[in-house]
Amino acid sequence: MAKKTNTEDYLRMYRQMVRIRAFEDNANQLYLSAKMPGLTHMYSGQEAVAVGICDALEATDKITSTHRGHGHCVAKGAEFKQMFCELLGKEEGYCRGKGGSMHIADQENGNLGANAIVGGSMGIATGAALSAKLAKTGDVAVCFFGDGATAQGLWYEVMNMAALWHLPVIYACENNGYSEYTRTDEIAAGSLTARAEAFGIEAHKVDGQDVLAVNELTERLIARARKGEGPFFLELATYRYHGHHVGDINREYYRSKDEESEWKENRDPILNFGVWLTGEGIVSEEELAEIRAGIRADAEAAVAYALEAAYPDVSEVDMHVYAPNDAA
Amino acid sequence: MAKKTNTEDYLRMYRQMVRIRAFEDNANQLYLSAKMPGLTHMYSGQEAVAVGICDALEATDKITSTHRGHGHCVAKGAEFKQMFCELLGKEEGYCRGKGGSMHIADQENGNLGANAIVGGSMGIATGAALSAKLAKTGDVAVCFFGDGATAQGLWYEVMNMAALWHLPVIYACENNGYSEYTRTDEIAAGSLTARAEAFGIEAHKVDGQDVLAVNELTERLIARARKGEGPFFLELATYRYHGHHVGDINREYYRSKDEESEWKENRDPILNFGVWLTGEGIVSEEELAEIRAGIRADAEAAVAYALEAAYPDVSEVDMHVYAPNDAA
Amino acid sequence: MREITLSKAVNEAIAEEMRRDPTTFLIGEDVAEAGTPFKVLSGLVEEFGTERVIDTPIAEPGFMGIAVGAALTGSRPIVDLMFGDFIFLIMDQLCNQAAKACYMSGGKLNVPLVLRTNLGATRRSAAQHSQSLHALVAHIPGLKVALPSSAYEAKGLMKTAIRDNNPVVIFEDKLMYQEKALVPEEEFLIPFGEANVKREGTDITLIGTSSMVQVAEAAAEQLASEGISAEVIDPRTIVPLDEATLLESVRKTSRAIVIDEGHQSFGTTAEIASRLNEKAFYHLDAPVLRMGAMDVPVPFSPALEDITVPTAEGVADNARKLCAGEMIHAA
Amino acid sequence: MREITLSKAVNEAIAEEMRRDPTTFLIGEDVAEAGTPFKVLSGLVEEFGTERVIDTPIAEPGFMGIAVGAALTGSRPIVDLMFGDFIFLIMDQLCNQAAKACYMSGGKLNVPLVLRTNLGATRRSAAQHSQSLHALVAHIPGLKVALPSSAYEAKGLMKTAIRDNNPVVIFEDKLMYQEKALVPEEEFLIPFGEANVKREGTDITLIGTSSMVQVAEAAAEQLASEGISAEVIDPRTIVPLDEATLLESVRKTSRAIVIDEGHQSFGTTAEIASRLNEKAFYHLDAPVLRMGAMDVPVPFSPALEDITVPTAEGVADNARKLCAGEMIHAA
Ligand SMILES: Cc1ncc(C[n+]2csc(CCOP(=O)(O)OP(=O)(O)O)c2C)c(N)n1
Ligand SMILES: Cc1ncc(C[n+]2csc(CCOP(=O)(O)OP(=O)(O)O)c2C)c(N)n1
Ligand SMILES: [Mg+2]
Ligand SMILES: [Mg+2]
Repeated sequence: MAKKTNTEDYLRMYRQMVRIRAFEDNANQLYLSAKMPGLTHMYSGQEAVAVGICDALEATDKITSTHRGHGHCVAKGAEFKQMFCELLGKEEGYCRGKGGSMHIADQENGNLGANAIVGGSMGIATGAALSAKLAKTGDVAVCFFGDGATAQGLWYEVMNMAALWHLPVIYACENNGYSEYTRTDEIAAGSLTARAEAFGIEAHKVDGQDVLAVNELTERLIARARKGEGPFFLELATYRYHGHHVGDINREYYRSKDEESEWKENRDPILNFGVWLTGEGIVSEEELAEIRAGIRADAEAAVAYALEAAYPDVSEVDMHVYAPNDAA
Repeated sequence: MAKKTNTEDYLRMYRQMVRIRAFEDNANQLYLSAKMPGLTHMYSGQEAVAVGICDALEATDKITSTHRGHGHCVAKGAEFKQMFCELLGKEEGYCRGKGGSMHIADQENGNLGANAIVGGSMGIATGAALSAKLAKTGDVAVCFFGDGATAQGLWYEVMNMAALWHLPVIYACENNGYSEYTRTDEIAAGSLTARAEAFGIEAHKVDGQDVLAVNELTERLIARARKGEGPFFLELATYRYHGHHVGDINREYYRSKDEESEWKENRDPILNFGVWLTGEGIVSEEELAEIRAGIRADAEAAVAYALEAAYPDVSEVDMHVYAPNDAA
Repeated sequence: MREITLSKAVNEAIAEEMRRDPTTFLIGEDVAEAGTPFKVLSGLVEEFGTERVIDTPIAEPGFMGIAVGAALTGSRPIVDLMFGDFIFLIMDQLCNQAAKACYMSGGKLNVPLVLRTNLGATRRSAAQHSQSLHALVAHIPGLKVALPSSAYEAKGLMKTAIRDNNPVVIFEDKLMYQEKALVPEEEFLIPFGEANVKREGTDITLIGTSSMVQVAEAAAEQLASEGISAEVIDPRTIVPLDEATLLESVRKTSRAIVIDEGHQSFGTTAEIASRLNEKAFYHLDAPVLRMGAMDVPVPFSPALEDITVPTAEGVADNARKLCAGEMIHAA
Repeated sequence: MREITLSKAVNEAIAEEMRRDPTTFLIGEDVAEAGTPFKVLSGLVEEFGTERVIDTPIAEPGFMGIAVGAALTGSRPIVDLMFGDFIFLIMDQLCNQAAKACYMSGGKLNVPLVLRTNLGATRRSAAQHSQSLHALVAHIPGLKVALPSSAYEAKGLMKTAIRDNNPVVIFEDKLMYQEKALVPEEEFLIPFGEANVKREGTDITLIGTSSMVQVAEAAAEQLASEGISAEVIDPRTIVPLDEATLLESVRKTSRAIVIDEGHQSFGTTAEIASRLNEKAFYHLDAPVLRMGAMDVPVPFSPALEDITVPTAEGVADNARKLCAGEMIHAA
């Protein structure tokens, strides 16, 4: 693994990965105990991607997220309480309960929102990069999407423009091997990196389970993107531990238990990073265990809070259809 | 230039190119004399593409065409009379006057229609190839489109599927250097052939002014496509002599007269093929002149016929919205 | 007759038609082994193979375009669009291409294609997975639009759709997939453009589409217990629309409510109400009332979502007022 | 006041607002040097440079998505969509993304974006370049829809649209680009949701949108010479819709015709007629009549195209019948 400069950097990334895992375990539990409305898509297993990338970003940098978006949201700086409130449709949620899991947005931290249209945010991220370029803010935008989303034509349209206009955007494809119940090689011809390269876009493949590798590469590319050397494409090899969504329990018809345990046991981003941190003598396993316990407790407290929190008043139903205009 | 086996093959291609040119000159004249409703897009200059490709096809093979579609239509076997009638909105037109220049279809000769949505037929051609594969007809489909159309996301979506499913479709990109009033390099990043190759599709560049080169390459690829070795991509370098449409007269702000005369004088597909044919001793210039004169006369007769032909009866206005269903 | 779910009814209809006509095929995301996320198509790939039950990448415009091309060349594709909300992605292929090919070619081409998708809120799926967008499609000449309201309807309408020589869009109600109804074992088809009078009545006509047919029936039941006799009609297809049956009813009852799960403004209720007002005006004792979904994106929160859609209580309440001669809108 | 073309009016409105607000920019195909095929934007790139007048590849979903992202992050894009028919290509970005971002985020995000495009047939452009698709957009909550009917309206509505904090779709009438009207030199804006009573009358209300305002006015002129006094109203925006002004007129005249160039079925006329029927029912002497474009794809042939769109003669004819108490539909 590549090196960060100090312990706090390492621990921040470790903490954020654990926070994502803790969030998802609680969300899954809410579903299993029938306390959550609707379905949701777990990010567990992919934590090193969101954390490795978002740790390289400033709060004013923008990201766009997906249906599998809790990880991006946490990594970009969101709080458990407002996130659980949103998942439960409560007024204190990030979107006052109107968005739910698939539409969490946290614009104060630069998260322009999850999206329930696969690929739907590819233009949005590219447009955020255009804004940054026009206003000369120096911000970059990262567009997260899955391997399945590479089939959407929108991606090619916006890559073309991003390349022509040298926009500061990074297309980050989390290749977790599946889109829903289908293996990636059944729905993607040729090579994903070659698709970006065909537009003159520099493309990289990286191990999405290695948070330091992801982070180090992203930092380099972000710095270059800020100087106008973008856009870039990243293909991150990763894996989702749960089913496509929380209700996808019997999945042996499309992937084996062996494959799942191979990833969970040997390629877990949190476990492996912990081993590395202790191996390097940066932190002890006791300290890590304490971090994990603290975060678990936080998450449980946030869940308890959210379960008790109030729903929005019914009068909110027709609010926010339109943003107000300033008085003339 | 590569060789065909006999004189009739050569002359057929020569004739078809001349027929296209004659058609367009007359269509342009109809516009200039205010006898044609609406606008139209001239194919002149690009004849070797349509003819080189369509001469390699059987009548049951399918093509999809574009807003600049008269050339494809003639090359695939259409008659002047019904084409001019269509351009003038007459009942005897290929579409009973309902389609006009931008929607001419001639399904008896396998022309599934021009399309006024740039890129709009990319799925249609691919679907025709799927039909052929499912019904095991051995037919292939050729999708004609311009360089500008490569910006449409739809192309990448259907290329992916065509590649995954080995469909007998050929994507033929007529790169005439411009989309409307914009140079191709301003709107296309990277490389067009690389875009197809990224999906694992074999791609070729060919001189679109050389009818024999186009024809020879197409014949090879068509044969392979029929065997399930498709899809293929062809980028054909060519040039449109007229403006984007007949009304685009003052175009020096986007391309120079010098550039235009360079192509017209030195790279004209008909002139050059004529020179080659006579140079090889296949035919005399007198014979060629006779062919040209005969075709010009045919075209003028067809125009005269179409000008006199009847408009559809107003009762046709709400016919053909739906195809009839067989009695139950 | 046996009771089967709507899901099973659709599955049977497609299987029967695929057996009958070898040019039919299914195409869409996760339609084969997975049988769709709603499991509606389970088992079909086992019978018909992956050549005729075709899994696609997540490329809705692409596979819709491919289906249009296949339909133009001798195939009869059945396109599976996982959520009705994704129809926005394929509008060009559906409305500029499929809908117009027959007309633009002067009748020489035609596009025998079925697009099956769904509608309906109250599933806690939020704004991009809950819309009922049939009115958009109904506005475009060249398309037919079917809205099955039960397993029985779903089977009969699907079979008719597959045999139709034109592009037909069928919106199934996602909340109904597991609901059972009596469906004959023998083959049957339900013709397009023939409304179904679900319940006869004399005081007011309740016209409900899709999910709202049950709402209308529940309201009618409630009203009956109060001495108000409501006629309930399901138009089944909104293009073609069986105006005659609707008009006949309204001329008899002199009052009507149109109930639909699409947004009210510029929606299905507007068209149906307009036709009734235009053509039964002099028989009406009160304005035709529209009850569509609220004109808001569908909210996620259960506390908000449920109030965006018409309910039986709301319908009964309005019916009561109309029958009592009360004015519902300040006029 | 001077007379300028609609084309010039749009150009001025955009130039003024771009001068006023440096976060505005234009994006679309051939908007820069070419100034669009209709030459509406000529000269703007010279003043604002290629950074703010951005030529795109032919990728409508792509640049629409980019505009949505830019609007979410501090810019105020004006998107140029060359033909209204291409709206089918961008429906997902417009209706699933732009329209819903504010609501889905509980008001935290908003999308200040203008989509300028056009409508209108009778230009011999055939089925894919002639549609009037504003009703589709009006059905989706979160979008506003403006339909300017003259150069004056186009300028005032465009300026208001650019300052609005929400996605606004403006449909210009392509046939009107070269038509002149009096437009003040001084700055002015036309507020949304305020209908314009173009002509006062007492016998019948003619509500026309966009291209159909002139048709309604011509009909009114004709009717006046026959002693029938028609009021002509231009709603200007159909979302928001100025119901109050329309209702007031209809309560006065007791008769109305709604005229619009979109397809009649499931279109704009249905919504307006429904609201009038619902809320002015007891004042009406006759059903509100709808006159939309025929429910057919737009045919190319001049012999057919012209009869698909309402004409002044057709409107006058129907108005005469309504005023004479004749029934227009067999009822
Ligand atoms: C446009 C669109 N098509 C289909 C879907 C249904 N759907 C939701 S997630 C998903 C799979 C996405 O796969 P991928 O992009 O690899 O992301 P992952 O779920 O693996 O994180 C599909 C097909 C959707 N939400 N949007
Ligand atoms: C979807 C769509 N966008 C824009 C247009 C307007 N338009 C018509 S032709 C054209 C340029 C097409 O360029 P290219 O594909 O290179 O074909 P060429 O005209 O050079 O033959 C454009 C932008 C259209 N018809 N359809
Ligand atoms: Mg995936
Ligand atoms: Mg070109």
